[in-house]
Amino acid sequence: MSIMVQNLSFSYSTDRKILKDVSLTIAPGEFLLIVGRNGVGKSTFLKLLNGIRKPTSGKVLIDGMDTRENSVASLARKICVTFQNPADQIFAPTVFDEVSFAPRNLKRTDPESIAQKALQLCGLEHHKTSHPYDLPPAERKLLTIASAVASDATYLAFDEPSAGLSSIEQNLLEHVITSLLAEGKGLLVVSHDLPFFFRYATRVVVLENGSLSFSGHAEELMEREGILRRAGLRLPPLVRAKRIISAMEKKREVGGDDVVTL
Amino acid sequence: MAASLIIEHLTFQYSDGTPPALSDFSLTVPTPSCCAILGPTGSGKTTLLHLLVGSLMKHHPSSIAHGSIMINHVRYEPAPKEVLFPTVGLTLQDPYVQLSGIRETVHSEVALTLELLGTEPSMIDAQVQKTLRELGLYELSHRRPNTLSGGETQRVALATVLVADPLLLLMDEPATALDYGAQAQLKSTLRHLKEKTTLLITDTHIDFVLEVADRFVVLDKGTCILSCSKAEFLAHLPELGNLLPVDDWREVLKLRERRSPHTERVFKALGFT
Amino acid sequence: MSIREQLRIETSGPALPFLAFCIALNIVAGQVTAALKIPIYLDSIGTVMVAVLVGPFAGAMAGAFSNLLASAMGSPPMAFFAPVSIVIGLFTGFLAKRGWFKHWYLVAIGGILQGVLAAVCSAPISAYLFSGVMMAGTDFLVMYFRSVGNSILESVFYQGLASDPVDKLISYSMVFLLLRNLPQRLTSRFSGAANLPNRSPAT
Amino acid sequence: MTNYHLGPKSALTLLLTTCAFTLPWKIQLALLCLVVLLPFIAPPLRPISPKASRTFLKFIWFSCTLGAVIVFVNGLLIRGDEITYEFGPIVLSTEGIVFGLQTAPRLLLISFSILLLFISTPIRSIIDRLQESGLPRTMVMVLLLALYFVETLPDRIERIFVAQEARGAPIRASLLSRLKALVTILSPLLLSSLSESVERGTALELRGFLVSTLSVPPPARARTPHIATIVFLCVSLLLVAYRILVWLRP
Repeated sequence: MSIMVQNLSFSYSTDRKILKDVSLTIAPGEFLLIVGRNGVGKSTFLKLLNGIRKPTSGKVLIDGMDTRENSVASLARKICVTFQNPADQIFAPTVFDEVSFAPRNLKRTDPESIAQKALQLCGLEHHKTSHPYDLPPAERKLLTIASAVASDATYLAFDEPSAGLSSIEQNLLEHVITSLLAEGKGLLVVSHDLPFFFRYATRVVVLENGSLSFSGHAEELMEREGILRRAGLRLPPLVRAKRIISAMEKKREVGGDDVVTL
Repeated sequence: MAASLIIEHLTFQYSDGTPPALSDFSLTVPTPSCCAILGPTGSGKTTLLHLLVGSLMKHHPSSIAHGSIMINHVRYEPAPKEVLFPTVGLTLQDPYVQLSGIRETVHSEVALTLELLGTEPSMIDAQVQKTLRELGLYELSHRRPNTLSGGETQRVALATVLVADPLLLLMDEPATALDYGAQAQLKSTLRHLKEKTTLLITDTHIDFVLEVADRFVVLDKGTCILSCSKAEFLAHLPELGNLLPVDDWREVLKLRERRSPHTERVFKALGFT
Repeated sequence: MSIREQLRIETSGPALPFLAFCIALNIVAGQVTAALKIPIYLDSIGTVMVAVLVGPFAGAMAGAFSNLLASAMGSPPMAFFAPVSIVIGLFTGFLAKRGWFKHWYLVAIGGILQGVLAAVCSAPISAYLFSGVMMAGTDFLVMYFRSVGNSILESVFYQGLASDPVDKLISYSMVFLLLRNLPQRLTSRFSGAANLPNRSPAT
Repeated sequence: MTNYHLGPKSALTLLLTTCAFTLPWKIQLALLCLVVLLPFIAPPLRPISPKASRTFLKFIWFSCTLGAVIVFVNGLLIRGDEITYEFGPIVLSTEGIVFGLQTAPRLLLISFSILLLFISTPIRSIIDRLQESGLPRTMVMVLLLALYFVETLPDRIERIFVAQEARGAPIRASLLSRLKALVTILSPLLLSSLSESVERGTALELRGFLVSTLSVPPPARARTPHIATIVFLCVSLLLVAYRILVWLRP
């Protein structure tokens, strides 16, 4: 039971390959963080996972279901992908209708209570009957996360879920992530927000020129400055502070002057 | 130092019966300087900016407001009722809508502002070029606006307002849509800018404004809970955990308390001064 | 109030970008229905929307500009039907002002009336300029009416009567479905906000 | 600004339209053949982009079919005494064919005259010229913004399709489900556009846009008309005059 990506390659046209020979697996209960520069193919990768795009070569297996042989609708029961812009999906006249859209479509038993639980988890219960566009943008973002949770899929994939959230919603997102992981869901997150997500990620992969230039633990990634810079990532302030201090101490030991730049 | 913006006991409530979006808010911003307005979603940051620029009272004439705002020695009670551009400029949170979409090049997009203001056509070109140079956008002059990256769009959006030379520049969450590299570029632009203009920047995070602003205001549900200098703000940082994402910074401040021999220099490198 | 003044009011603030959006929607709506493989065109959905939410003159403007732009973008005959679109915009706008977009049954009747009106307006254009041939499925209907002995104008008109009310009924219903539940925050700055059904208060 | 010979070209469009209503169909047919060749031989009428030339070629193909259908349908449906062609149930009358031949070239000539203008001129320069000749600025802005949306909406629609399909929207199911899915596609499009319109309206206002100050069009630039413009206009006038004379003296 896992997502298996085997030697996946993809291109929209023959002249430029978006993804080249990518392989990885994600099991339920894991949190995979996918990072990389803009336009490197992270969103395309998500579309390949739920079968909206089909691999040029290689394959993607979701709990054994080949994305080339199964419809998007049947794959959606296993993996729910949520894209970056809430405006691309919000359509319903109430928050509750919006969240119960996925469980209804996916023919879940008792979609209402699933939607209710998702709203509770995301702290949107008091907005149940509001129009989604009466919510501030940050809460609308949270609403798309609730919609994904309500799909009750085994794997949930998000594109930049923390973008535009203030601390209140970030705390809620934190709570959502830990609850989902405890429930045994598999999470895939595409994001630039290393300072926020590195605490939860069980594994981080870096996409560079269509292939994985790094795969491992976040702590390891933070040691690889070249990769970080090329992926346009920023270190959490604490890590940066510690770095600066240790660099200064090292210079002091060798007796150099203590001008340090980072 | 002259103050170009003085807000006194400002209270604002929409007519739909929701609690006041701002209550008894006072603020004095010297010119030139940069003031950060921080707080979570719904704390009244955007309301404040739209009140200052005049669009809020214009479109919600039945709302309830008290207090006064003084901009460039003109007093408004309680707030301006017409858009004060070009005295006050405001950039919206989404830079993509700030650009009109009707112009083919960055240069003519920026020029549109002056055309709308009725500037003498012979003056427009030079003024646009000057603004683009100042913001380091000159190379983009002939690019199509909808081919720009997020960071470039944000800076062009800034240019479309700045070209009219506002006395007071308001920016609504300019860093939200940007990745780290673009934020760094915008930061350096704003550091130059605050030497000659009065800037008000809102944000929900502190990382971006920490390196730019001199004065910090924290709002919570329309109430000002902190209004102070950078040093004081840093001292109060640990208490703001439920309003701003400061966990990491709290740890950093703990490091500072250990008083290692180089902490001060470390903090300078991190953006504290 | 003069038409010019009315137009000035109707194109202020958010109405201007919305008008532009609706013109574009008229042109691209066909792509949506084609992608969904639904055999309807919805090529006046934007005109209807803007007429309801902004006003009759804005609706007329949206109609005229949509046809002219479509004509410029590779289907020249569209320009000749600009008058029909103008009538659609005006008529819908006036219906909406009289509260016809508040109840579904009035919307249904309005759609059918609109269809008849559109058939009346487009018949002469279609008959005299195109002799009834539009290169669409409806041509067979025109051919049928002509083969049973009607003149071109009559045949085109009967064909219009047979297909336009259905077409406009669908457009009207679709717009009603879309506009019915908009939050006040989004509509309050449009002059046609009062034309919409009152959103049931949150329970 | 690049000179796109807008004056002469619009005069040509007018001239060809006049021809379509004044000249006999045989001359119109000959003109039509010439008009189809024009973009290949006259530099000012060359398509401005590969897309424009594709549009043109596509329309040539379309108009051949359209012309043939008009002639055939009229031949079939107009009952006449003379029969040109008979094959089983298909009976084409001469009167019908002649009527078709009179209609088709007229329609095609007008269509091509419009198309010629649009494939050889960027639409933005046409709008610029409209502004110079007094179209209110708000209308110019509406037109330009509409063009921008025509360019950007397909992308947005594509993103909505992808997002809704990922949530299991029935976009490939039965006709009834697809009709329901239409609402789930159009609704996000409308909602986001409404909210964007409010934002864009505010943004324009914040940049000094006031409709009241803009209803006055900018002063028109004085231009000396191109010699071709004058020629085309004179010929059109002559044709109209000739037609009226013929009409007065039956």
